[in-house]
Amino acid sequence: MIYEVTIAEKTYRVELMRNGDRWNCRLGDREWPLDVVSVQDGVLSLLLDGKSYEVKQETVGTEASVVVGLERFSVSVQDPRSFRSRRRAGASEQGVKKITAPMPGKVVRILAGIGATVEAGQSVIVIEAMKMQNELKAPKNGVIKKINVAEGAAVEAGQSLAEVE
Amino acid sequence: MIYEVTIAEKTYRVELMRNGDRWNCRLGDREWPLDVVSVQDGVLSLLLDGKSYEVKQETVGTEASVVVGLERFSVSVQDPRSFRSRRRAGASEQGVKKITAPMPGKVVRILAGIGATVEAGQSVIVIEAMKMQNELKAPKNGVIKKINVAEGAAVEAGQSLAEVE
Amino acid sequence: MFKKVLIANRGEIAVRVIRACREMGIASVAIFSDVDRGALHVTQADEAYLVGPAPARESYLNVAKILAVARCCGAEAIHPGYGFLSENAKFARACAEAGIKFVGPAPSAMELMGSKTRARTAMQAAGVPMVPGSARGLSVAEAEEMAAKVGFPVMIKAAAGGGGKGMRLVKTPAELKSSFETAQSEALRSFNDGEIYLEKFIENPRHIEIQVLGDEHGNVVYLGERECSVQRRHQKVIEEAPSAIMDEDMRQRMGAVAVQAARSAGYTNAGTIEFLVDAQRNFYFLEMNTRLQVEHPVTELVTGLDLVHLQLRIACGEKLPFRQEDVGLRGHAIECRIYAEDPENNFFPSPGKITKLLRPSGPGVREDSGVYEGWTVPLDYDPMLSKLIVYAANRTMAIARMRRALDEYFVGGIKTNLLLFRRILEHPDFVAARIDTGFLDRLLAAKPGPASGTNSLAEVAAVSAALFAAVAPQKNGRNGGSKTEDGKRSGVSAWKRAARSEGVRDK
Amino acid sequence: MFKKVLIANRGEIAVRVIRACREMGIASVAIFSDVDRGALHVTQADEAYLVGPAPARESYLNVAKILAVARCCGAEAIHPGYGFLSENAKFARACAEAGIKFVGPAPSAMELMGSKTRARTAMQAAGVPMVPGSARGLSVAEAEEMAAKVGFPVMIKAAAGGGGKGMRLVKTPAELKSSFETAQSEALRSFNDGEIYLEKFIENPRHIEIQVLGDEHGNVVYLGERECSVQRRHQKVIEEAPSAIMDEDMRQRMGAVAVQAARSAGYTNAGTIEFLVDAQRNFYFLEMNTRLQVEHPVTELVTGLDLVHLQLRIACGEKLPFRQEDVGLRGHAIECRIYAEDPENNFFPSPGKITKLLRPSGPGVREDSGVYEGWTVPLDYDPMLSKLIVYAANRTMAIARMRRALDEYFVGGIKTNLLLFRRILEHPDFVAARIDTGFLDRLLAAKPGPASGTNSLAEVAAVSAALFAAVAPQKNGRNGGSKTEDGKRSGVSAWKRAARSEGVRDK
Repeated sequence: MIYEVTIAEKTYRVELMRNGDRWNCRLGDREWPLDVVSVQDGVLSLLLDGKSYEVKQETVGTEASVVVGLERFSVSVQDPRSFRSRRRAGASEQGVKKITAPMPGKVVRILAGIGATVEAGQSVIVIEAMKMQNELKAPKNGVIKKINVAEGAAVEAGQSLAEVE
Repeated sequence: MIYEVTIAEKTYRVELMRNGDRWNCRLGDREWPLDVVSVQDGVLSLLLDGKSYEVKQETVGTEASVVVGLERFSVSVQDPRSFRSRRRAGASEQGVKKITAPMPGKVVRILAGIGATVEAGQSVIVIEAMKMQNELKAPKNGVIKKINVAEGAAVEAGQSLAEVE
Repeated sequence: MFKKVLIANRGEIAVRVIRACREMGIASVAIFSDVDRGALHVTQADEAYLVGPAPARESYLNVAKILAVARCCGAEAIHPGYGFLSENAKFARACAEAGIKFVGPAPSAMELMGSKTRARTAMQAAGVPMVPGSARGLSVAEAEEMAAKVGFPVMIKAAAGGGGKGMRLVKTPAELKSSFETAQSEALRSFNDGEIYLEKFIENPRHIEIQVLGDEHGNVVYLGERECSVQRRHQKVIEEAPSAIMDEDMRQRMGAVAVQAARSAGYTNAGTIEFLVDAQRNFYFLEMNTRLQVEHPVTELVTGLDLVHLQLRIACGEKLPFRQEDVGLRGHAIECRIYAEDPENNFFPSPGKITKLLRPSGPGVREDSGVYEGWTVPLDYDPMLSKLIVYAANRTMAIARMRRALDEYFVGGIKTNLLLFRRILEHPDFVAARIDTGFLDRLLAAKPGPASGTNSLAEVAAVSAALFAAVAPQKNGRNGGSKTEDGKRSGVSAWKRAARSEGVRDK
Repeated sequence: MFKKVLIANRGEIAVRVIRACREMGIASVAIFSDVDRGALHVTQADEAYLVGPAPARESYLNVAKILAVARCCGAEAIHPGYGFLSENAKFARACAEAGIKFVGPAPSAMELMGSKTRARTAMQAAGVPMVPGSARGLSVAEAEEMAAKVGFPVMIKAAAGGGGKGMRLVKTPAELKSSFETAQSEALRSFNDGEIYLEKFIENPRHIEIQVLGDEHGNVVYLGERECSVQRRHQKVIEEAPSAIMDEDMRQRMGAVAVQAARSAGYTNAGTIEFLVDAQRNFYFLEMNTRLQVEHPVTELVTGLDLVHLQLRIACGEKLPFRQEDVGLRGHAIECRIYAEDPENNFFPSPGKITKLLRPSGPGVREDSGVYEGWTVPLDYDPMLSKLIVYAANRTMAIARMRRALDEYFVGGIKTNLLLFRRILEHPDFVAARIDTGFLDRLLAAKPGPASGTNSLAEVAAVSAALFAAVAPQKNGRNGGSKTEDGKRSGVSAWKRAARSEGVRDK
C-alpha cells in the first residue's frame, strides 16, 4: 500500500508492505522493517532502530494530527484509491469552497448574506463558544452561494456553514 | 423488559420500561423513574432519589459483577428470552458439568483421566499462572467424560477443560 | 463537623471539594445544569441535583434554586469553589438567612474587598503598601491632577472592574481624557458602575500573592507566597511556590502585611492578598480574593497542608490546628492550567468530546481534573479541563518533572494548550526565573524556533500516519492478541473518510 | 551525569526509573521479553530492545544478553530495579567487568548481605542487635542445644533462604528434629544449599525497616523508617512511614544502628535494614536488602526526596547533596500494592486483559503503575500491577485519603486485591495502628461482616445489571449525544451470551 502523507507542506511517499506479522516500510529510497504494535485505540508503539516512539493519532473536527513524543504534526493522508481524484482536486482552485466550523459553538452573527461578494479573508460568520467569539473567513474571493445555518444555531465541529464560489 | 437478576442467592425481578429518553423501573412492588446515563463504556451514572451512584460492570472470565461504590456484587442476569430454558436448567442437576479455567494459565497436571470416577470437590486439573498453582475441582460426583486439554497447554479464562457426567 | 455539604460549582474545583468531603466523612451534594448530567462532579458526589439549563445564570448562578436544593437535601453548608457565586456577598448573606453556613468569609469582608476603591482605602488605613494613586473615584480633572503627581505612565481602573475590563494604560497626558471616558463607558456597560480611579503603572511587575487563613476565633496565619507572573490577558497560566525572588525576610514582611490586611477586614477562612512586585522588590497591594484560588495546590504541596479540609474545619467553627511558627515550606511546586483552547488560533476555546485521555502520574505528580475520557466538554463554561501540579525538591527539578509529566499527558479530540507549556518550560527566561507579567506575551509574540530533531520526527509521523490509515495491527505480545473490533477504528476511518471526501470534493 | 542508562527490569519499577531518567535528562533503555512488547516500560523508554522469550531466565535474567544490549546501545549504567538481577552479585561483577556501572552497592557488600549467616556474623560484630540464636550453620544436635538455650518457640531457617522458603516454626523440643530435616531438604532443593541456623521466635513482631543511603565518599545517612507489618506469607501488602510506634529517640537509635551496619559492610547506594520489633519495642536485625525497595515511595513522600534520582547521582560518583541533620520527616504516607490476584480464591493470580482502568488522582495521591487500559497482564511474572501511595498531614488523614483513592480506583477484566485494602483500612486494629506481622492473617481468618447498607446497594446493583443488559443509553447531556458504537458493547453482550448459554447448556 502506498500513502502520500503531507506534513508542513512536504509530502512523504510511504509504502507499507505486510510481512507476515510485521510490516516493512519504504520511505524515499530507504527501507525499514517496522516493529509496531497498537497499544491502545489510536496509540501505536513503534520501534525503529531501537528507538521507542509512542505515537498518538488525533482528530479535532476535520483536522488530523499525529503526535510523536512532544511534537504534533498536522497530517493529510491520501490513500491509494483517492490518488487520481486528489491530483485533479489539487489542480483546481476555482470551484466551490466551504466554510466549516472549526469547533462546536453557536452562530452569533452572519456578516455576509447569500449573493454577497466577498474577498478572501473577509469575515463571513461569527461563532461563539465558552464566551469567546471567532470570525470565520472566506477562503477565496467570490460570491456567497449558500448559507446552511441561521443565527442562534448550534453547530458541530466540521459542519459546513456556508459556500463561496 | 423484565430481567431476573440473582445476587448472593437472592433473585430480583427488575422491570425496565423506556419512557422516551428516560427509563422507569419496577423492582418488587416499587416503581422508580431512573435518571441514568452511560458515562463511559461499562460505567453508568445513576441518580436515584438524589443519590448518585457510579456503577461499573465487570466481567472476568465467565463471571459478571456489578460494582456499586465500594461493593462488588456477583450477578447473574436472565433476559426475557432465556426464561423458560433457564428454569428447566435450574431444575436439572443431573447432566454434564464442565470444569472451566477461572483465569488464563498453563495446564501443569491432569490428575484424573477420561473414565475416572471422581467425587465433587476432588482435584482434576492443576493450572499455573505467575508461579502459583490452582487445583480445579470436580463440580459433582461422576465420571470424567471428556478432557479437552493436554499437560503443558496454555488456556484462556473461561475455556472448558473437562466434563464430568 | 458538618454531615452534608453542597458544592455550588462544577468542574475540577467541585471534584476537589467532593474529594475533601469524602476524606472527612462528609456527604457531598453536587448541583448540575442540563449539559452537566454526566460531568465528573456529578458522578463523584454522594448526591446530585439538577438546578437548571446550561446558561450559568439559570443554573450555577441561580441563588434561589441552589438554596432550595440545599434546604431540601439537608445540607448544612455550601462550598462555593471559585468563580460563579464564590465572591457574591449577596449569596453569602442569603445562605446565612437560610441557616446554611457559607464556606468563606463574612459577607461584610467580601463586600469590602469587592470594591477596589473601598478595599484600597481600608488597606491604606491598615498600613498596607499601595501603588501611588487615588483611593476613591475621580473626575477627569482630578485624574489629570493625580497623574501629574504620581508620574506617567498610569493605569485608569474601574472600581468595580475585574478580569481586565474597564482598565486602560495611559502613557502620556494627552491620552488621559479619552482613555478615562472609554474606561468609564465600558465600566458602566459591564458593571453598571462608572466609578474610575487611577494608579501609577508599574512596568513589568511580578505578580506574587500571599495565602492567608483565618479562623473564627481571631487567629490569622499566612502560608507563604505563590508566584503567578506567567499570565495572558491578566489570566494566570502557570503558578509556582515559592517565588524564586523571595527570601525569608521578604516573605515575613509580606506575610505580616497580608495578615494585617486580613485582620483589618475581619477576614475569616481562606483568602489571598495579591501584590505587584517591582524590579526593586518593592511590593504593592493589588487586590484581595475572598475565596479559594485556582492555584491553591502549589501552596498545599510546599506546606503539606490541605486548604479545603482547613476551610471546612474553619467554617465549622474549629480553631486553626497550628500556629504561624508551625508553618514551614519545603521543596518547590508548579501548576499548569490545562485548557481546552487552541494556542495556534488566538486561544480560541475548543469544546467537544475527549476521545482519548492519557494522564501523567508517578513521583511528584498531582492532577486535579474535572474531566474523563469520553466526556464532552460543554461550550457553555470556562474551558479549564484540569490542573497539573508537580512537586520536587527544588525549582530546577520541579521544571524537569513538569516537562516529564507534560510528555505523558495526551488529550485527543479537542485542542489544548499542552504544547504551549512545553515552550514556556523550555524558555531560558522561565528556567532562570526571569519572569514578570509581560513574559508570556513576549514569548507568544516571538516565532517559535524550529524544534531540534523535527525532521526525523516528521518522518516518524509520516510513517505513523500511513500505519494508522492502513489499519494498524492490534496486538500487544503473545497473550495480548485481542481481535480488532470494528467500533475501535473510528479514528482511522474518520481519517479515511476525510481523505476520500477531500479527494472527491471538487470533481 | 550518565547520558544513557539501561533498566534491567519491567513493570512499575522500570517505569519509575524511566521517569527519573527523563527528569534528569538521561536517555533510558528498556529491555523486554516477547510478551512485553506492548508493556508500558517499552512505550515509555527512549529505546527498547528484545532480550528473549517470556520465561524470566531467558529474558530478564539473561545476563549475557542484557550486557550485550547495554554495550551495543552505549548504556553507561544499568539500574536493576528490585527483584530479577537486583541482588545478584555475579551480575554486578559482570557489569563492572564490562565497564558498565551497576546502580547499587559493590558486589562484595551484596554477597555479604546475601548470606543470612554471614550477614548475621558481620552485623553482630558491628554491634547491631540480633535475635538470640546461632550465627552459623548448625547440626541437629547443635540446634537442639541452642534451642534449649534461647527458649522455645524457635525459628529454623535456611541460610540461603528467602520469601518464606526453608523456614519452620518449632514450638516444642519434640518437633525440632523433623522440622530441621524438612527445612534442610527444602533448602537443598530450592537453593542447593542445606545450611540451617536457628533463632528465637519473636511472637507477633512488627516489621520496621530503615532506609539508608551511602555515597562513594564515605557518607551514609538514614532516611527514617517504614512500617511494613501488614504482610501475608512474608510478602508486604501495605507499608507506611513513619511508624506509629516510633518516637524521635527510637528513630535515632535505629537509624544509628542502620548507618553503622551499612558502614561496616562498606555499603553504598540505597539499601534497607529490616528489623523485627517486639512488643517492648526492642528491635532486632532481620536482614539487609541491597537494592531499592518496592515501598520506597512512602519514604520519598515524608522526606521530600527522590530516591531514584539520588541512586543515579551516587552511582555517578556524586556526593550526597545533604547531611543527616538536613533530613526531616513531615506528614504521613501509606502505600498499597495493587495485585492481579483474587483474595476470595486463595489469592490466586489473575492475569489477563485490563478492559477498564479508572485511576485515582487529586490531592495527596501518587500512583506508580506499570499497566494501562487495554494491556494484557502476562501470566509469566509477578502479579503486581501498580502501587497506590497517599500522603497527608497525619496518619488518620492518610488513611481517609487512601480510602477515598481506593474508591476512585477500578480495574475491569481481571481480579485485583482492591477491595481487600478497604477491609484492612476499615479494621479497628489497623486504624489504631495495633498491627504486627500476624495482623493480616487474623483479618483474613475472620469472616467479613455484612457491610452496612449492602441491602439497598444490592438493589441498585440489580437494577444496574438489568440496565447494562438492556443496552444502556449512551448520552452525557445535551452535547454529549454520541452514537452507540457496536464495538463498545462487548461487556453487555458477553453478559448476554453468558446468560443465554447458561440457559441452553443443559437442554
